Amino acid sequence: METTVTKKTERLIGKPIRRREDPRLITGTATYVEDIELPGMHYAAVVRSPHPAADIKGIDTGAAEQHPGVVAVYTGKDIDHLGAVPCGISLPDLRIPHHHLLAQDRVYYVGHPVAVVVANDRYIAADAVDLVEVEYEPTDSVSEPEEALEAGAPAVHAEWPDNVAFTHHQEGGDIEKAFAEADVIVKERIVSQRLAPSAMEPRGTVASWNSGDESLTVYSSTQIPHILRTLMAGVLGLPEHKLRVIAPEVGGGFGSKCELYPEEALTAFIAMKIGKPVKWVLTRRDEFLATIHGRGHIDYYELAAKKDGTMLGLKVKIIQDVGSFHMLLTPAMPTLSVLMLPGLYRFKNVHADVVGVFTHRMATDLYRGAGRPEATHGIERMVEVLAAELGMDPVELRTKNFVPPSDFPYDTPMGVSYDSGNYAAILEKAVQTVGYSQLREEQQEARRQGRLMGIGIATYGEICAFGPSPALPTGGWESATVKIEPSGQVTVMTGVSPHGQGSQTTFSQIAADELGVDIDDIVVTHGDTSTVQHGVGTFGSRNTAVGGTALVLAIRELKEKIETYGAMLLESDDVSYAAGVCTCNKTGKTVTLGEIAMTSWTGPTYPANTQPGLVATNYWEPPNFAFPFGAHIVVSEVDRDTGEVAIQRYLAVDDCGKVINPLLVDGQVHGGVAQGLGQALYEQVVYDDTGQLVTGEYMDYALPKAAMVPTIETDRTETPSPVNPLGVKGVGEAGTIAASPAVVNSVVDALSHLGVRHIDMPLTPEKIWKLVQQGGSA
Amino acid sequence: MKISGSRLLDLDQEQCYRALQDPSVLERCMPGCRSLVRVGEDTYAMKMKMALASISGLFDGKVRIADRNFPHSFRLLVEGSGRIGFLKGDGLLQLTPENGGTSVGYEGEVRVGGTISAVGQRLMDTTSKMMIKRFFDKLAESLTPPQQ
Amino acid sequence: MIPQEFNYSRPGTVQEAVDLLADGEAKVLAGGMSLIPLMKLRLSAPEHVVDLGRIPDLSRITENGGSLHLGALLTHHQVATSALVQEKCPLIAETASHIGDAQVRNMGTLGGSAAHADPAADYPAALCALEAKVRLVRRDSERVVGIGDFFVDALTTAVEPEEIITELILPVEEAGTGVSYQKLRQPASGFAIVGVAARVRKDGGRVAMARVGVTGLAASAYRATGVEALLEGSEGSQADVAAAAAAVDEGIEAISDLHASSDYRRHVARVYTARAIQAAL
Amino acid sequence: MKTQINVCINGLERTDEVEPRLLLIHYLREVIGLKGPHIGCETSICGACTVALNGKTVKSCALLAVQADGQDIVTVEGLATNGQLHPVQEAFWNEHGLQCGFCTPGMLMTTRELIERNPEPTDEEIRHGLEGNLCRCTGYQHIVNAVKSAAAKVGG
Repeated sequence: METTVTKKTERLIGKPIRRREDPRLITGTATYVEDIELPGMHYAAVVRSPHPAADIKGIDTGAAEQHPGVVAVYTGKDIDHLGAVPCGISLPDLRIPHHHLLAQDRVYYVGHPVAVVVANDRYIAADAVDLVEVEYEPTDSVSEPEEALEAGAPAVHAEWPDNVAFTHHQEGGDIEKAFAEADVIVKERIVSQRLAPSAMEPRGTVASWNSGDESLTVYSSTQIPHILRTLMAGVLGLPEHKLRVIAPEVGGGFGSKCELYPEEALTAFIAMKIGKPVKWVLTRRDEFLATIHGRGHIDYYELAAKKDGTMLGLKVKIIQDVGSFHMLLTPAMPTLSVLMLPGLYRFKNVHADVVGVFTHRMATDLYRGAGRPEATHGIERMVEVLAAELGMDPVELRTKNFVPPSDFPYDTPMGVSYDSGNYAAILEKAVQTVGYSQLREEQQEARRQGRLMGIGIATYGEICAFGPSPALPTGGWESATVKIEPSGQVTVMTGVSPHGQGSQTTFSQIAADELGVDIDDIVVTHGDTSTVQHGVGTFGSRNTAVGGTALVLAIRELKEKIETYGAMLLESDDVSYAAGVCTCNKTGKTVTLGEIAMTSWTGPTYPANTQPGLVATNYWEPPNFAFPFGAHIVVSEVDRDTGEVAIQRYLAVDDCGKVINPLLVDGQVHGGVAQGLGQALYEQVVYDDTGQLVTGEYMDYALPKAAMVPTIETDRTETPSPVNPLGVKGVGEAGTIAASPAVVNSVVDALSHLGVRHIDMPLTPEKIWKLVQQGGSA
Repeated sequence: MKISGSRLLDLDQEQCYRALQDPSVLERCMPGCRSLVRVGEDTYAMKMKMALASISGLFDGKVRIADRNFPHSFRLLVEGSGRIGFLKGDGLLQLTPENGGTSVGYEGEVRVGGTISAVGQRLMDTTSKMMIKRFFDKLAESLTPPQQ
Repeated sequence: MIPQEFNYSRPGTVQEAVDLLADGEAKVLAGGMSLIPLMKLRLSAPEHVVDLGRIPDLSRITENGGSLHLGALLTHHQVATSALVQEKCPLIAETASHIGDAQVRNMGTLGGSAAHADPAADYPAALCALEAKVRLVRRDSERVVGIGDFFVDALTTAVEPEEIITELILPVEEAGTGVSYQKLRQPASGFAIVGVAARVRKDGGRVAMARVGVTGLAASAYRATGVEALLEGSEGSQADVAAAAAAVDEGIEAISDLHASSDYRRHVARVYTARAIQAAL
Repeated sequence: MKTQINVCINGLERTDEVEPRLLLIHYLREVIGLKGPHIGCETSICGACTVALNGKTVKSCALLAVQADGQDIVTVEGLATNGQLHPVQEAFWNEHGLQCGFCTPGMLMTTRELIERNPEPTDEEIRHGLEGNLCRCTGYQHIVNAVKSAAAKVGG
């Protein structure tokens, strides 16, 4: 019998192998949503509100409908029977306004979809958008959350005049006692500004209706194909098993594609209505207007400590700018922040109050880090403020307060349990690598010369590898199916839906090692609800930790079956499987995986009580989150004359548990750091005081370019997670979480001798220049 | 966006006051104004083509005069909307005699929305100032008889 | 994002081009780096586009009687990398290398940028410092406009709808002249928050000639004659430069936008003026 | 009113009738069927649509198809020859210079020109040379490494 499985001895886990995804991506042969062409394709384009708040007095679609090539124009009344854009979070006081796919009699933010035109050509659809006449009667709007909370502010939703979307309170320990015992209390208002996630591929959907069997196929640029199917079926009133969702190549998401957006459901609705395939892809301008924004926090911190630096208690009030409607997970963003408020420190007493506020803006929701960057930024800034207050070195202050290695698993006052870590060791490694004490000397010298040099440290702990299930409305497990084809080649189907993470490569490495087969004999597929078993998707740095574990467990189950077949073929009751070969432990006779697979599928006989075929599916439910951690150090210099910041060194030392592919881990860290640095220095979504979005294109929203990002040095420690058999934690969001406080701390440090204690992001040259001026420096 | 400034015109206060409320003068002097038709007490329907080199757009709108206080002050409200967005201006004009002429002080707010606001923010300040300048230039030119 | 429909003409000669423009209704397309994005956003909707992209006469570089004549259709890349331009008029070459990015420099043109007159564009600073002249041609006549009369206001130049820019005329730099273009970049667009172009020549220990052009600060680029006057005749010491640079915003109404307030722009203009002059000295 | 254009795309001659307003990116993607160049913005900032026009990189979403008449176009699909990856492609693969891949076709085209014009670029020159291409995934570090590696390979 011919076999395609070669004996494999080299282990791949831990090796920097180049990605299996790349050949299609570097040759232009990958297929993103926009690349899908179906016969008879039509194009949808959305008419959006230019007003943040207005009553719709009338919509005249006549001219658009009569435009040659236009097949239909739909407005709010055509879709009012369809379900609402879903919010998946429940909180006791959560107010959920009905979020129609198209505006009904009012618009609530600039960019609110008001009508959708459909034409047989995208150019004609664009023309027809201009022909839809909407009569608006603008009303007062409110775009700043703190203003929205003031008495007499315009009500975003008339039924809730206080503009409160939800409140949440959580506490642990005895905060009053902690503050009473404190020698020093430091306070700060810290803002995490709104950001645009800005995946390079804009969102898009292609929908195709088969009227014969009444089934719908939807291609969508999504991170959650299976969940999207459930949600969309609900909104459309379509039986779920008649709906197939495919996430083709997805060009980045960073959380922003973890939703059911109104336009996705509208595209599907239109395809069913007109009986033709429909494509809808956002323009970048629409992307800024109508894709969720991240962050949007105004936080009030109070930190109580002893004179010796022992941190006793932390009080935080979080004001979350919700926007005008909730999207899928909006209310969970600040509640996630709450879980990580203590950072890596041994706080016993923490007190958090959250208020979510409706504003006349696009919704906020998950963007890389989702709630944790805000919390980490807050605590890591507060530690610096305390260090300055006490005149202590920030490294010493942190080290003094870290949760010690002996305390793991460590139950925090916020009710989560940190799985494993050695926080002092990673900071020590970063401090050694960067040459911290020498840098402090250089800083003294720089100051003598009148230069503004700063050294910024940020440590972080991250809650990731989402589930477990009680933490998620979707279920927090993940799935994998492993199938050994008759030829012995391996097909892996994973329920995660990667979009740049390289999981086809890491999962191939895991499967190759677990099964002992050559990596070229493994194919990893994902993202198609009709071929892949139910899955949850990709977000919260969960792919490898949760999806990878499901894969390992499926393979382990399969290996038992392989041995059962091996035993039959070797006519032995004592066999073991390893490295692609089943061996009789008595005779040393062997049979290959290929031979076993062929027998399992084609017979002619099968072992007793054993089904044909080598296929196994596992749904793994994690018992806990995983908690990666790290220490980043930034050296920066501020131009005294202009306030420009130059990052001179960026060192990231991370611990994401066991590393499957160091090349990919570095890539995740680099990308994450660039996004955190983007928040620190450049990026901000700006609505003016009349509610207009004024950063509506890359001409005004500063996404970091290559020359704006420094060389990023990386290093690691490796503390396995006890939560999963792979020992992995997750690294997708780490860089983003660490970078913004590290950068801001370095700039504040550069200005600290001028009396500067805090600067809100982004650190524009003008803002810094003003501080330098006010510092009255010579 | 707040707008304020003043301009000296070579007319006495009363003439100036009348000119600034004369629809035919406004029609001639408002940048891009194609037509101004009276539709009610102190209210005019306006069609305008905003043109700034390559950038241009047609607007349909309204001009309204309010809070008259002859010959000292009045309020001018302008609004227009078109495919590239909308604009809304609300300004108080105050006239004071100065050096034999009249100083026209203006103070108000301009609101802009839609594409022009989302992608043209950095040009807004400059262009509104420019439009006001053009208006007064045109006004000065049309009110002053050409010198021989 | 898709432009509205329009008619398209692509003349092969200047004469054909100005014939097409004679009715004043058509819009000129050079490289398209400013115009096409505006058309896609539908902020610009010309009914007739006249593409100058294939008029060979407009991409010439010639030296003539102490002047360098640069065809309006020269791309930023050509201006930045031409050995002749680098030698004879290094300021314009240096400025060209700061515009946009590699792809924009490959397509964007000198004449197109000048005609668009974006208040934050880089070229205008250099053109002012160079006291450039602009040749404008229409059907039956042509004229040469000095740069001081060329930039009128934001996005507004002396070019009439029926005219095209055929060339920019720049001085061949005298030996011993130092030049520099310095800008504070707006991080998103790469445009200048403030950009300063300086040309300085010293003679016998004193500054014999100083020219300073500024972009980004005002509605249109301008020559900072106050700075020039203070600098000329001085020794060009650090203190002289600082004192001169402080005059850069005199009488100027500074722009304010999302990216920088007018106060900050004024301050940065002074800093960058000093830096550009120092670098040029 | 349609206009006839003749172009040579990745070595193949084409003649098509196009509307003057047809953008080059839509011509390449929808008329020719080359899906490699992508659309990431409309203000010629992101560079995902970068192709080479007569050997020079341009942003094909800020160009009309009629402007390309009579010219030679190379897209990412034309980089590899005879099944052999271009050294720039190979370098991006080896150095993990891409994640979601959406910006990659444009990055590759810009890199090819960058190292042609400057065979031994410094890190700083690379970062400045890539200013016309946005990437949201990689933080650019591995892209810089890839460009250096490609330069070394092409140069050496």
